[in-house]
Amino acid sequence: METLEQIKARIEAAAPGARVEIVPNGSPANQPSLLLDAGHARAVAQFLRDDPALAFDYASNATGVDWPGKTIKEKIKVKKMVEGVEKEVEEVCEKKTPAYLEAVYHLYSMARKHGPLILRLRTANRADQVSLPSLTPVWRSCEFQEREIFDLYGIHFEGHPDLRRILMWPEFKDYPMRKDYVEPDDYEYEPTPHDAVLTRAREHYPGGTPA
Amino acid sequence: MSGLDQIFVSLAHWVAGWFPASVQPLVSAVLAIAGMMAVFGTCFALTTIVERKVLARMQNRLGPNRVGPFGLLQPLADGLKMLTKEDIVPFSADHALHFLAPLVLTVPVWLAFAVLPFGRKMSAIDLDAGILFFFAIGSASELSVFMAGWSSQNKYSLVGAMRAIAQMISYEVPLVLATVPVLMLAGSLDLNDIVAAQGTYTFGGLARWNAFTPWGLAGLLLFLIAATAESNRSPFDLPEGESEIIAGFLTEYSGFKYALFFLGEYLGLFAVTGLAVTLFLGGWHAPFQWLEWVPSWLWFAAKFTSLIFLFIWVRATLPRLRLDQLLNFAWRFMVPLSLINLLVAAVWFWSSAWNFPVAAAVRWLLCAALIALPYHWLGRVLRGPLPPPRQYSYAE
Amino acid sequence: MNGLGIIKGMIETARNFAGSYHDPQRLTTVQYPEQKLPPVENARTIPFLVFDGDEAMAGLRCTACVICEKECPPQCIYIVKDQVKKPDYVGKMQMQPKVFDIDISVCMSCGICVEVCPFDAIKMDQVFELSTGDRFGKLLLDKHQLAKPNDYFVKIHKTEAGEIDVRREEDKLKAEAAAAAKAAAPKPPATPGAAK
Amino acid sequence: MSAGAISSELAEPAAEHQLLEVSLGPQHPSTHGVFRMDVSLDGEVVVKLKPVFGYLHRNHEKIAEKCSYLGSIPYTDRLDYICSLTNNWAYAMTVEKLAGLVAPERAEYIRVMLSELTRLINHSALAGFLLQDMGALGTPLMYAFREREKILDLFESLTGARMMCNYMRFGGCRCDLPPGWIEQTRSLVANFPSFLDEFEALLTGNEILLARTEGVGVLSKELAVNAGVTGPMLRATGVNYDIRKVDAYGVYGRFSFRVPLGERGDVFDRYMIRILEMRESLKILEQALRDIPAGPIIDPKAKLRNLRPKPGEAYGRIEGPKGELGFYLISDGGPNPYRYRIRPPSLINLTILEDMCLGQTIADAVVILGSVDIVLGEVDR
Repeated sequence: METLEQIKARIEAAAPGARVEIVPNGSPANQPSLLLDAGHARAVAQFLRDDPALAFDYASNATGVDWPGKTIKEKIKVKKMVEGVEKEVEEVCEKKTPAYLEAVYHLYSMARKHGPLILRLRTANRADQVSLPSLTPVWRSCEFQEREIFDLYGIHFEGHPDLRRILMWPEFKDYPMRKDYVEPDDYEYEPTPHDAVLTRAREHYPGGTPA
Repeated sequence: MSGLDQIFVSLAHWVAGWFPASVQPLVSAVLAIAGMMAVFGTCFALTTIVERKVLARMQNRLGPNRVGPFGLLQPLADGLKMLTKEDIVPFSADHALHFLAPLVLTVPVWLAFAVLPFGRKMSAIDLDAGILFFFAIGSASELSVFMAGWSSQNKYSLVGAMRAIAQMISYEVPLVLATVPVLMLAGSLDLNDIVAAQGTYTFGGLARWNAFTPWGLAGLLLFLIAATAESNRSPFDLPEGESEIIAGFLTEYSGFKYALFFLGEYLGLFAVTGLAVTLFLGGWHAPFQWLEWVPSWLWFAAKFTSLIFLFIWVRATLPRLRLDQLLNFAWRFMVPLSLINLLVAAVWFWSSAWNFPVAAAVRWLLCAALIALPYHWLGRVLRGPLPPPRQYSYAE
Repeated sequence: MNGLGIIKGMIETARNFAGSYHDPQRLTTVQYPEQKLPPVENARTIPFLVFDGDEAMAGLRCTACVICEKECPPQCIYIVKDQVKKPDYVGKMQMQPKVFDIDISVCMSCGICVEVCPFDAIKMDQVFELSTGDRFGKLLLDKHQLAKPNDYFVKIHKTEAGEIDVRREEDKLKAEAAAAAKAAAPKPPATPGAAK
Repeated sequence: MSAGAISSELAEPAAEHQLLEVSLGPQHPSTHGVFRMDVSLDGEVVVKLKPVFGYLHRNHEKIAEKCSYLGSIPYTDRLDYICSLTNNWAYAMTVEKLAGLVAPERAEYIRVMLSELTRLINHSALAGFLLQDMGALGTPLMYAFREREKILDLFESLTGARMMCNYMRFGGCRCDLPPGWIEQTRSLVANFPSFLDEFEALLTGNEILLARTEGVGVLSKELAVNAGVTGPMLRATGVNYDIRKVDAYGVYGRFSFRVPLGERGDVFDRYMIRILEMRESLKILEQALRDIPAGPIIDPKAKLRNLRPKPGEAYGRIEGPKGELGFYLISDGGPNPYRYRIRPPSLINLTILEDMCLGQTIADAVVILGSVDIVLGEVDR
């Protein structure tokens, strides 16, 4: 399998205007991934599958990941006029990392039998613009997995043949796998409440748990 | 010899003797009915436990052995359980039909036992058209199955009932056609005459049962296959195919109605097995001449239990057929084969003059070939063109 | 459809039918309440607390370090520390649990508490008849119900218990030797600047 | 009398309102767990089939995000609860990739042996369940379970539990083989082929079985690859893709074994491929038992308790009995994984259930579902 850079170059050649970035991977598993822009994702996927040299005909895994923005406190040197004297002052300023939802695809080639090529698609933000192009028309194996990402994360996949909830019941409103999901307080009587459960038990049964 | 053999007949006469002459026929009829219901009632109870134990032994487990010694009181326990179980009737069900279905199944099946000869001079009614009576009664079970399926207002029951109707009707034809050669050669519809026709012994002392003739053997196999289909047993238990349509027409039945359905099904099996013994295995005759001293009803019981064991054995082994395969098997294989069996019986009757040893062997082989070739050819036609044999390649 | 395959299958079931009467390989049923399978040494059902000596609460090895409570995946262990300290087998003063509950209706017998316990205080039992009449309460075992003597632990897990006992003996001997050496050696003269 | 002929005969186009809407499951004897299929029947022939999941969904992935790396291992037993050891191995391997740990030789051999024993359990149990769906009342299933019991006893004597083994750790295994375990395994492997011969004698030649499975649920090569079908189902269509050969993970590279490939990809091929794969697994077991080295069974550097791998991600996959079982872990340096994703082979193999069942009768749909080999613990997570 060619290195990621060669693949990146060939993708940009094949799909003009597609912005492709290489996202490094810190763990010793050295599996860096390719970040695609949502617009050309379907065209790039089509190319990856149909190109005889690459032949990624098998999308093994489609995963949703939730990246809520983090506020990072950074110390940066800044020149500031302090009592008329030009001085270097360290200043703490908060920088918010961009918040987005992400769909990660692991592609393999059954014909060439070569290793994982990881694609990442990111939504604009976590609130309203949460739509991505669906890759099910290219690889049928993403059908149920994209439905699960929609069900648990809320990424809306356009072009998906049958986008509805797969694991939760249809009337369920929220997206349970997001980091800011609040479990409903569906506390039922537990026979042996103790520790954290004990506190919730007291809220629900101030008069002491029924025997 | 006739003391032990006629023990039940003399017992009945002795008890009937207590009553005035005018009412004696009624009393002997009641005695016959009571005897049959007692014998076949306990036989039903025993068969449920024996079936579970034999099935278990074939699957390397023990089978029920907790209730009573060796589990013999298990049928009692099942009966009590069925009695105490709540009898749930779906709200949208057609209550009258739902209630009547088990009765329509079990009542006619008891009647079928009236004509079967259990021993020498031991058949309840000596009808000269015994077989006709038997098959007329036997076809009532289809009605009850469809009543049960339709009245339960349940999709699975409906599918099960439709399957049951298709299966039972299409297997009634080979069942009857398989008995026609026996009637032809015995020359009468009366079961006692048929048993008597098989009473004589060949030079070697071997009884002249129909099953020892080629057409008789083929007839017996056809009869047994059709009988399994008639009584909804294993390879043909589509009407209550558990793994597909839950319990078919039995889905909405619980409590004693469910037990009644089981009773009806088993009694149907006993009746058809009794008929198979009478037609092909020489009724209550002994297999060898020097074994004539054994009481006749004991021979009937022995053949009867061996056939029941065969049914259980088949149930333990074979998976279920699909509905269209079932019907194709009946119409494209069983019916033509039973018609050819008629031809073979005719050839057997025409060549009955060849009775010195060599000619008898030639006669036997001729008829056997006459039935084996169509069997093989029809089998090939039924399966359609043989798919190329499957070979599995191995990748390193 | 020539029926030979079916006949071959029938012969197979017949062989099993006959075999199940004489071939021990074929009939493997163990009739449970009367016959019981011999317990396997590594088997594990629910945890129990080990105590040395004969008096349960005094000999408890547990020092209420709550590592098992943190590591337990279904969070079914509940510990309240008791400020009263007591010496452990090497004489070091250790805390002890005032309350040590395990909710065996939640425990999934995974054995992680045994792995992470640094004091060999909690081990996996082999009792599996745990059903109780009362659904509530009886399934929360407190430390009195959980505590079992060390020789019970030796009985069910022979090899593991053996190694642990050997190790504890060595530690005890080392500790006594160290204590004896410290007591025997004259108190060193107050070296100047000792309180560095 | 192939299946094609059936559909043309029976399936005259029925008006929409005449279709019989039946929901097979979640309470159904042959859906292998709480799984529902909304089937609309025209007589006996399936016209529309929509699988419905979620009855066993407990959001295993959210629990794992709150649990430490060590704490998730017992939960992986509950994924595909028939093959708990292969689940453990897939998770442990992915964490090793994430944290850069290496398991010692002996541990790798033990892992290969246990996963091949698990494959034997899964394939024999599946053949039994498949025949149960076809109506053979429990006889093949009981023979398969008789053999499975022997293997479960081996697991109990090694890991402590029959099904919920919780045995593998990142960097090796939890405890070493008890004395006499290898001899027991060797005798089991020696007389396992006699069970397979008995099984094949009972079933493979059986005309009714051939009639019920030949030409039923045919799956084409291209559709299988595109739909991400993996495992015996894929190899039954003839695609040569076995992750033990492709990735050669663990020490599989040292064993010589072959990968059986089917031809037509119908239910009979899937049944037959699993039987042949069992014979290959026995070969691997013999070789592993012959040259298992002595030595430590866990990497001393592996910290059990608060393992904090460097921020990054890793995707590890193994050839589970049901297909490619993958784990995708993202770590942000904390003790709990930031994202913990499982690639469930059972769920993805169900993508083409409807394509296989259209035009077949309801009895076939049940048999096709049986041949797909799903376990709802893994489908619903």
